[in-house]
Amino acid sequence: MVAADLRAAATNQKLYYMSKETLSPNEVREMLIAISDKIIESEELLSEADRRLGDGDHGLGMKRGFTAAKAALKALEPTTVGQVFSTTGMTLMGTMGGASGAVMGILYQNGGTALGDADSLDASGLSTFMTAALEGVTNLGGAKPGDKTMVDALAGAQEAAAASTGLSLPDAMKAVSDGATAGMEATKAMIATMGRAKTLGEKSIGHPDPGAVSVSIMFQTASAYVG
Amino acid sequence: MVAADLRAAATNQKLYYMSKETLSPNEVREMLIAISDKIIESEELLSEADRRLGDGDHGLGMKRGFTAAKAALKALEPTTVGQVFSTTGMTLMGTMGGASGAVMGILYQNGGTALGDADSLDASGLSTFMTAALEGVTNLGGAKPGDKTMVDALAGAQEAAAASTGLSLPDAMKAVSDGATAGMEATKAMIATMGRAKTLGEKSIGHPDPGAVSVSIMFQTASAYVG
Amino acid sequence: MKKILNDPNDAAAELVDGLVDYYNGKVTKVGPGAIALTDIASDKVALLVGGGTGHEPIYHGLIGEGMADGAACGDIFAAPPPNIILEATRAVNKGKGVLYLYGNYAGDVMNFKIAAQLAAAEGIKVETVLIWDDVASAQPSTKEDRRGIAGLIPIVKIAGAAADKAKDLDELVSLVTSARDNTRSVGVALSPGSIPATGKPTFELDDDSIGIGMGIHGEQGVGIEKMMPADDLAEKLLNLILADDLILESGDDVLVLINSLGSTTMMECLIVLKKVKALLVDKGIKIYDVMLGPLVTCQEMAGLSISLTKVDDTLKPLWDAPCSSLGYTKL
Amino acid sequence: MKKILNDPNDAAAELVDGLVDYYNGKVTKVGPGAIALTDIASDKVALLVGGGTGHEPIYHGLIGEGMADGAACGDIFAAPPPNIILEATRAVNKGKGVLYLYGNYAGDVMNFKIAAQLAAAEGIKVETVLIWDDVASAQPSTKEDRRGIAGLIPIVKIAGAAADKAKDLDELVSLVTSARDNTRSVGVALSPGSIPATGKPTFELDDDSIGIGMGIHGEQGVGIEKMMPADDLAEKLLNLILADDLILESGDDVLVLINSLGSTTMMECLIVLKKVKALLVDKGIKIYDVMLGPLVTCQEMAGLSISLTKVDDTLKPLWDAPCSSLGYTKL
Ligand SMILES: Nc1ncnc2c1ncn2[C@@H]1O[C@H](COP(=O)(O)OP(=O)(O)O)[C@@H](O)[C@H]1O
Ligand SMILES: Nc1ncnc2c1ncn2[C@@H]1O[C@H](COP(=O)(O)OP(=O)(O)O)[C@@H](O)[C@H]1O
Ligand SMILES: [Mg+2]
Ligand SMILES: [Mg+2]
Ligand SMILES: [Mg+2]
Ligand SMILES: [Mg+2]
Repeated sequence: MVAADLRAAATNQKLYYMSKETLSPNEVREMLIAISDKIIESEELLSEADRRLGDGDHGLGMKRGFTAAKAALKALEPTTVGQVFSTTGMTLMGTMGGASGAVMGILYQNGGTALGDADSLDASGLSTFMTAALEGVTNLGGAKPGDKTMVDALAGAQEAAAASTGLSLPDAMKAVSDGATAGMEATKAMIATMGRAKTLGEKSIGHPDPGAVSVSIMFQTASAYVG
Repeated sequence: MVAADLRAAATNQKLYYMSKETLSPNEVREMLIAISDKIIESEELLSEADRRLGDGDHGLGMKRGFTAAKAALKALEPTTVGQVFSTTGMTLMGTMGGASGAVMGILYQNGGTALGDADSLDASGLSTFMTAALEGVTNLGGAKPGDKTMVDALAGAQEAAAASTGLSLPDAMKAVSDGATAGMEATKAMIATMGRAKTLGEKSIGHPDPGAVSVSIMFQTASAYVG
Repeated sequence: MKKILNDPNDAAAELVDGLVDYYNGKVTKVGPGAIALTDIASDKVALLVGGGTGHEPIYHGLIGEGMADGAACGDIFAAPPPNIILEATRAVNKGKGVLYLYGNYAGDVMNFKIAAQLAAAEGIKVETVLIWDDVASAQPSTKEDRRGIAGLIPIVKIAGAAADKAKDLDELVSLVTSARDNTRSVGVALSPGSIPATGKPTFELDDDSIGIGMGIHGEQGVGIEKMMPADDLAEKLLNLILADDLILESGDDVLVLINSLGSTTMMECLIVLKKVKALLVDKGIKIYDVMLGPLVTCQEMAGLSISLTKVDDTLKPLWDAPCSSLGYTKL
Repeated sequence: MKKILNDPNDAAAELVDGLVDYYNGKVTKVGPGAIALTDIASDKVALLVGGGTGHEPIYHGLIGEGMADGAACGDIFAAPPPNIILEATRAVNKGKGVLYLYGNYAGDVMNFKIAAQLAAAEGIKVETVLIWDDVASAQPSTKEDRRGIAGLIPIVKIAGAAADKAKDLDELVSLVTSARDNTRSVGVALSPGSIPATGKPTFELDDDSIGIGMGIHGEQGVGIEKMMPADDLAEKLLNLILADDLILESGDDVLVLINSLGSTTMMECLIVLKKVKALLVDKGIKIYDVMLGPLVTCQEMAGLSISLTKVDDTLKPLWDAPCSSLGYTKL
């Protein structure tokens, strides 16, 4: 615990702003704490997006989940990378509820499990994570790209990750972030066929899917973290 | 019916605007139809008065009652004066409900019954009517002058009638109308101790009692009718 | 204000017809505004309730098995006229007399009084118990000035059971009087309902203000205060009841009613119940049963009330008896 | 928007505690968000309902004698997470398996699906029937895309009775599927409720507009129209149900539910019932029983829905069985 805290303090002072070729389990933990903070801070924006297409609570659920996840991550002394992602997933799954609780939970849980006992994360690990995460979400909810859900952002992220296994982690993560954001942007033009927005039909055009906005924010924050 | 209609037509053309020393049963009928019209027309004003002190429905109840009374009066071929008042009272009582249905009903019913089988109304009959009307209302509801109810207007009218038995009917009715209006005006300064307004306490000061406003309107209209 | 109505002036008449439809054969309309159970046991003392419409499910939604035998319905917010009460009286009377049970408002008192005289003239025995449970509307020393509010729910429920077992009208009066005398309520208003015929609000209240002890038509209560957290509000209301002259001690049993005045949600009622229960448990007062929801309303008015009925060995079995009605059903 | 709350973020948790207080010993809390009947018969097939809170009295107010055995409660408007569902599953399972019965929303489907997998891994037999009664939300050919709305009231009532008599989970699934397949609903939205944590409206609608077929969270329906008289609205809604693929003919028996979405008054529901009854009578369709009031709500949302359940000789005795719960009680 003391060692971890010292490491964290050092990271906060300096390493945080430097590019990282691989991430240690603890760095993954810090990255997910940064993601948690960003999501918590985005509550209003996410709820507002959901007010347009759903029931207006997406930000509230995400905030609830990532507040709990942050607490769980703070208490964690991780030995594997997968452990950090799985803890995040389990916590989101157990505290959020709603559609996003299930999909965000599965995203991190499945992704984390796929990393086995790897003790660092590199571009190839990132691709493994993304592929399993996408598979978990589509198996659970049945949404395909084009249905105007977070799957569009996730699939964008996954494709980018698969194409970036030869790159440095910062470059791969930047590609993943861009892929997620492009996927999110693409949802604006789509007609929803899944989730609460599906009955809106053509009225759903013009607004991004709230879950996709969350995915885009998560990977943008990750990319900023790895530098 | 034909005779009555002819008389009514004549009255409408000319006699309506002339002072009347006594009223025939049919003229009392016309007077009460004029009162009905005036009350129906005052719906908003009366409801608004009740919104300040009660539940905002006084005008609605009065309109409901006098719409029915007007219909009953139109169908009536009266042989006594009392019959006209009693029909009005019975109809109000049977169609209005609420506090005002009971008190307005009793007012006309008791007043009418006291007139026995008189076939015309003069200043002394008016006093008989008012005394019985006031007695009926106070026996039923227990309100005394000063309690901020329609009894204040009614008592004002009754006192004026008792002091006017030696006057012409138009002068007596003018005195009754003024007495009713003064009684209504006096309610503005009172604290309610009866009806829905009683729990308002000091907050009831400044507003006239809605039932008293109705009483004042009724006798003003009667006074205008007798000329 | 959008409301689902036809001609707003017909609202009261149409809702009474709809009520008869709701009861699906169990209730019959008698004249323009009275309803009565279709089958009333031939030898029972009858229980008649009544009042203005617009406060559904009361009063007329409280008729049914183990509840009232009939109801006299007035127009929106207006006590029923005497002739409607008289028709209801005739319909429910089985020769053993009729108990009139209704809220203490001037209009109701006067109209029921006239009806009782007319019924007596026809040889029907009538007695009256007035419901005056609202502790915020007058001092304990002048209880007969108090309004009837949500406490009528447990009182009518107990009266319904009592009417099924009372041997005569006097026994019924005494049982119902006991239920009434053991019931205390107090409410809080958050925002008004609207009058169907005019669409206007029934009263006014600032955006951040609440009326402690305000009546269901906006009648003055203890005072206007700023909005406060649910727990503080629950405690403030409960204390008004506990400070009244009904003695509640450790070991006593009470029925608790958290009543929504209309648009206040069950969520809010449940949150208030949680606090009320905690406070009662602290004092050793035992909750015998709980009622919760929109039972005494004033259109879409927001706010709620708390009622307590202290139940002893006489009232408990009356409470326990099953009953069925639109407003309250107990297995 | 004034609401009687403490910390709005605690609203869901506090209302679940209040619900347990309401049941006054008959219901026990299991973990943070699951509740179950304290005494469940040792050999019965279990019925579990669940969903987001904020729609009281559903879903968790439907547990009780002759109703559901347990409920999994999520946060406000959020399906419960799998672990809460799993805890509820364990609490109600008596070895004969558990039926999950809930509304067809993506969040509920996914969370219950994960819970069912976890339960299966523990050796608990789980089956699921989804409620998809809202005819305005998809064509009959894609019924599995339809939302669950107020029709869940008669369905859960029948399911509760069925769970008491079914010899095994398969029989329960088949009875409940029949109740579900014979139920159709459609609603109209007049104005939104508000989200407790933000005070913001759940959707937007012009002052003179109504959303025909709109869902309880503001989900799109058949279309936005101008406000219209109650009779026209009742006929329009009923016709949407009658035009659907459930065949209703002269001589058929139906249960009718007029559900208020929150602040819509019983007066309005009764006026709509009057018209619905007249239209059904015209077609020779017989009303077997009526439910009416705020049963499936979305905070203080205004609007109502009509549901019909066609009942045959299998479903009628299940409907007739007594039941008791916060949301619906039948003598
Ligand atoms: N079947 C699905 N597959 C993947 N994601 C989904 C699915 N259904 C809904 N979602 C995601 O969930 C988001 C809504 O989350 P949230 O508002 O928290 O839940 P709820 O719809 O239960 O209120 C949507 O924006 C969408 O991205
Ligand atoms: N006890 C009483 N005696 C005489 N008049 C009364 C009494 N109580 C109320 N009123 C009259 O009734 C009026 C209110 O009538 P209305 O609004 O129609 O009835 P409600 O109070 O039932 O809504 C009051 O303004 C007052 O004049
Ligand atoms: Mg949402
Ligand atoms: Mg009034
Ligand atoms: Mg009134
Ligand atoms: Mg939600």
